[in-house]
Amino acid sequence: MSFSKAFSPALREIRILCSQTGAASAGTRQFITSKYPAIKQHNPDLPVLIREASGTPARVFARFEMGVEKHVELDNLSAKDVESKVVTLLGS
Amino acid sequence: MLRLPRRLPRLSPPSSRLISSTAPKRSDALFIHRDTPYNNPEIAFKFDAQNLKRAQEIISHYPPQYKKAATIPLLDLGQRQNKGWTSISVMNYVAELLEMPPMRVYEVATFYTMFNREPIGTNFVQVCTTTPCMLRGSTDILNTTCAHLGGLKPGETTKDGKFTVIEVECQGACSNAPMMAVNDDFYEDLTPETTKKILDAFAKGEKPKPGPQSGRKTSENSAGLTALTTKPYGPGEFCQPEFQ
Amino acid sequence: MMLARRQLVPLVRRVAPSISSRSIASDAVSPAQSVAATTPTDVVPVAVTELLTAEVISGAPSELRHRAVRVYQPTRNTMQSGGAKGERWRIDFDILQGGGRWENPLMGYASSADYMQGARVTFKSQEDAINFAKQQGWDYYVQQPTVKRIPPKNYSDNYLYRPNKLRICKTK
Amino acid sequence: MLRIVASASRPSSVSLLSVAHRRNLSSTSARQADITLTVDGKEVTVPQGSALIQACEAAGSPIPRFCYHDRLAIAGNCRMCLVEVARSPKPVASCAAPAMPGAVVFTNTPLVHEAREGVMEFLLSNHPLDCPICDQGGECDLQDQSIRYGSDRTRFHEIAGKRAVSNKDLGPIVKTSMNRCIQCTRCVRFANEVAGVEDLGTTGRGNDLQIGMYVEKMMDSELSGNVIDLCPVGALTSKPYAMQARPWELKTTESVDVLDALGSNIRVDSRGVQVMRVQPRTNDNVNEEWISDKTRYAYDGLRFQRLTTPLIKGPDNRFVTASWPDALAAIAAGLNQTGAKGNEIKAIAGHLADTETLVVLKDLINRLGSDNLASDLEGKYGNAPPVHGIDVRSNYSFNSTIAGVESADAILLVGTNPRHEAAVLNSRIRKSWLHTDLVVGMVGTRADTTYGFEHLGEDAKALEKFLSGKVKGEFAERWAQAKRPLIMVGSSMAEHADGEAVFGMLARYVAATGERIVREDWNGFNVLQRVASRPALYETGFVPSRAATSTTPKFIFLLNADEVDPASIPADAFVVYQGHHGDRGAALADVCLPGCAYTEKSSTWVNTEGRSQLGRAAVPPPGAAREDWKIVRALSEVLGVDLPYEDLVGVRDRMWAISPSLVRWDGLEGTSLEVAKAGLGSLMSNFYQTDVVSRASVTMAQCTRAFVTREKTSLEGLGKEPLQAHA
Repeated sequence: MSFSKAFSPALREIRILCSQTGAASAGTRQFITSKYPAIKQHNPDLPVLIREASGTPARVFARFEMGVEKHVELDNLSAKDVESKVVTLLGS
Repeated sequence: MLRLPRRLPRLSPPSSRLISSTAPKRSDALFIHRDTPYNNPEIAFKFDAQNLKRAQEIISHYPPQYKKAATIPLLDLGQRQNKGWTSISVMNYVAELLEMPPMRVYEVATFYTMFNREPIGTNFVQVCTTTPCMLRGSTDILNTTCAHLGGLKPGETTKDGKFTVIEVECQGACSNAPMMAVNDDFYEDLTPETTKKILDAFAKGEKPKPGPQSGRKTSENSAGLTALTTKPYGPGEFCQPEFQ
Repeated sequence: MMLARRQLVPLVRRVAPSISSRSIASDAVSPAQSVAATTPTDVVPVAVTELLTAEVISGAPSELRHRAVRVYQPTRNTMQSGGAKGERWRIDFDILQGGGRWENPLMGYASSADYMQGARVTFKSQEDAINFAKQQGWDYYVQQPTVKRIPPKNYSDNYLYRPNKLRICKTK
Repeated sequence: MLRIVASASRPSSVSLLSVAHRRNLSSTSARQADITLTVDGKEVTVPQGSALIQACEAAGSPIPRFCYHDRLAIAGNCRMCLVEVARSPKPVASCAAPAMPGAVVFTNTPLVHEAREGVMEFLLSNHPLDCPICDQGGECDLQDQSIRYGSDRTRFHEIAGKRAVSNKDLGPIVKTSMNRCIQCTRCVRFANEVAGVEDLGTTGRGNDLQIGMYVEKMMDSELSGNVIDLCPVGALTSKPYAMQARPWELKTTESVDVLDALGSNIRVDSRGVQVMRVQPRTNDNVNEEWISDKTRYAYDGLRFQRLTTPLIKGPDNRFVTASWPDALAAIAAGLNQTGAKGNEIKAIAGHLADTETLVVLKDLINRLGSDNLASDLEGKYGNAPPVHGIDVRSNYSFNSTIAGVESADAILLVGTNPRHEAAVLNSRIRKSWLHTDLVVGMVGTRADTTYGFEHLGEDAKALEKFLSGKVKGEFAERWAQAKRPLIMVGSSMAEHADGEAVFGMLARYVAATGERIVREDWNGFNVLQRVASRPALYETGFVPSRAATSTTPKFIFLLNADEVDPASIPADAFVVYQGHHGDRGAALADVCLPGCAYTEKSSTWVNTEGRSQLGRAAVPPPGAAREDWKIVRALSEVLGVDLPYEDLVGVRDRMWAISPSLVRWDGLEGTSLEVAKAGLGSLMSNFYQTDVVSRASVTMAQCTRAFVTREKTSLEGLGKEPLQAHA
């Protein structure tokens, strides 16, 4: 799965939490810079909340219908691993 | 390290309370502005052409951003144009001219006592009652002045609007005490008689000769000269004949 | 989700600059804390000393343990200039929702069912205050003092020459 | 260093947050060197250019003072701060004397005492013996210092009595008792420097010196209440608080203000169940030492028109009091009856909704299958996602930080009037404008700010013209050269037809200027929020989805939403109102649930910078009112929705999972550069298709115009906080 098409309508919100500078979040930040514009382009109405706080472990949350929320830990992952993890999460 | 002396030994407390009997000194005017028919911001004031030119000249003495330094000269100019007193309109106009908040001008105008914030008579009689003048009889002069102008009290204006009398502090003419200033001129070495004469002259619209009224020149010794009484040497008087 | 939350909780509390870990000193070691100890973070955990909690022997009601206290440095009263007592730390209780206070409808007297509403304990330092709260077995949170930044001031600043148009007309 | 500086104890995060700390925020020019002197035998080092009084403070020797104030210019007219300096023949006024290297200062010698006693004797000679009837009693500098330096009887026995000065009318907030004035001129300096009211001054001289306006005038400032705090005696006291309480009866609670989005730090003073007054709390990162009059005086609104018990609208359209279980059951029944499904269930969050409740309510609504999380933005804008988006915090926050405003060298105001939207922030701009070469430009309705600005036009066209560099003038020139340019967009732009165009234009401009406006150490793109709950709304993602925008709601939950347009609520919808005042929102409701006002709950508030701060309950809520998040949590039980938290700690854990910065109270989490740029990118890409000029209307200016008219009513009360953009 790639980010070049719209996600399932069941997906209501993505929340990416990471640190602004922490090394553990480097991959996540790289993921944001590279993939966020694409995600936004194909899902203009999907909220992709990027919430940074220093030292916070990188995670991504996905909220589906009826408030069901799932998340994966992204700490210390490379941008590529982050991508695959996110894909798994969003596809689940 | 330098230390000033310690606490002075206390005097024993007076057995009875001292009640000071000095009259409280009331300011001669309020320090807030109350609108009146003759003094309110609606009354327009503007420098006439001549004063405006002078004002520009005064302002040009100061750096452009420090125009506010011209507040006092401009207020004075305005006071002169406004019949000797500084109305709220004069202050507002000066503030506008100098681009400063009006309150900053009010502060100056209320601080200096020579800005009259109430109208005055045509002749502004300021009798000095500071110590040297007082020792030389200024009390008489003040009483004479007030009585002669129809029983005024200091600070009041005659009914015909010709005279305002106030008591002032030292004007710096102590060597010719007692003195009074009428408008911009000093009348010195006064006696009750000369005072009346001066006031009468002003009442008739004349302007008596300013300066000592006793006949002496400036502040030279009134009892006659005690030094330098001989004729001064002319140029070359005691020189060799060929130089005479 | 529940598990994740439990794992994450201690982290935020250790890392967050202004919130301290909820200390439940009288409980057995809470699961949250044990996880915190094993989770790698760049924050060195505070060495835990064994405290004999006073409440065990003081007879204080156990309800007190469920009420949070705030540890903070009261700011200077802006009505006054004096800075005395400004360095002290204080512990007081959050008010009780509901029955904490009422007014006598006839006389207007204020009454309270909350015996801790007037309690204020003052300490010389933050550590003392925290230690006290721990000893008492109270939940506490610390509010850090704000940093003051008062620039150097000088009387002569009033008379500095300004080359451009004045923006203020100074006065006394 | 000054002691106060050294007491910095919060570990700052290493990102943009620390930038604010690194910057030199002093308003005077930087003076690097430190000097060392001896105060009372103790060596102390202070920055060069400090006043002697600052050095004494740093050495821990308190100096009594009346006229000197840390945040005002030095006047040196009370002479209370006299100290002895070696090799000086006379005592020295420590506020007016510079700290000199190697000086040896004594603050506690007989000479100093005698000098201060002399000063105090003169101050008291004309000061009335009003203490028993004076509101300042108990927190009066003169009272306190006369304990130490005052004589117990006077040596002045003037028959005519003490000086009498007429009281001045400074407006509805400041009560004057001018006999008590000691002419410290703090109020004059505050008005002149901070508030920008140049009408207050001193008239007369010597014994007749008095404070006033000279002409009859009121002090027209939104910060005027601060002179009450500044006055060291009881000459200026609070009119609403007059004769209400004594300071020693009051319980002080340190909390946060919610009447604008600055999150000013306040201290709520309460007695019994009543809030008696609100005082500022010093916090140099937010409000320094000032609060606006609205913050200070809105508290009396907390006593009136309160909802104290749950209400259910009966068949005759009248509210009937109900118990909590009945009210919650009525809501569940209402929800069933309307048959609302999915996005037909709508929540609208108002101005005073706290973060905890927003989080709980969002979870509840989401779990009911809806994404219809609206807010009471002006008109239709609350029902759609905001134009600036909520993905990246820097798109809706005040990124330069409030303290950082002081380091900006050019400010462009777009559709905002900070004087009314954030009065305390406005005083910062004025401070910077006075002390530096700051230039300000404004696009929007011309307004009376307290500093000079260049008006660039009223509409989006004017903005476009400026951004494209077609405007000539001093501001444009200085803007082009500015090292720290700052753009401040009013939040009302998000509630305006031109909003999209304006945000898009600005984002493109910021991107086009490369490193100039948004870079590692400076983010000059700011949105100034003016409503306390909005930053938290956006932070928690409390916005409707695009699909929800077009849905007609059947069940509406109003959370503190009083500004909502009644016409936007369908007649057949079941409406629940939760809030603390029986205002417009409650009138629309079928069921009212009484919540807590901001002085009655310990909750988190996020200010316009994104700084989350913890408010604290000072008094219990009236009647059966309950904490808001608990109400929503209880409702979720009745509706059969399982929420994964039961106590406040649990809610805060959930907040942490939503955005960790929400529970990092008092700290500030910035946005990293790359994310901020991604945010700007999203702003742009949304609007590439937008034809700026055709979208541009002349009405943008109305945003600020409305604020000017609103100003008059801003003190009317808490419940009706009318912060509407345009009519």
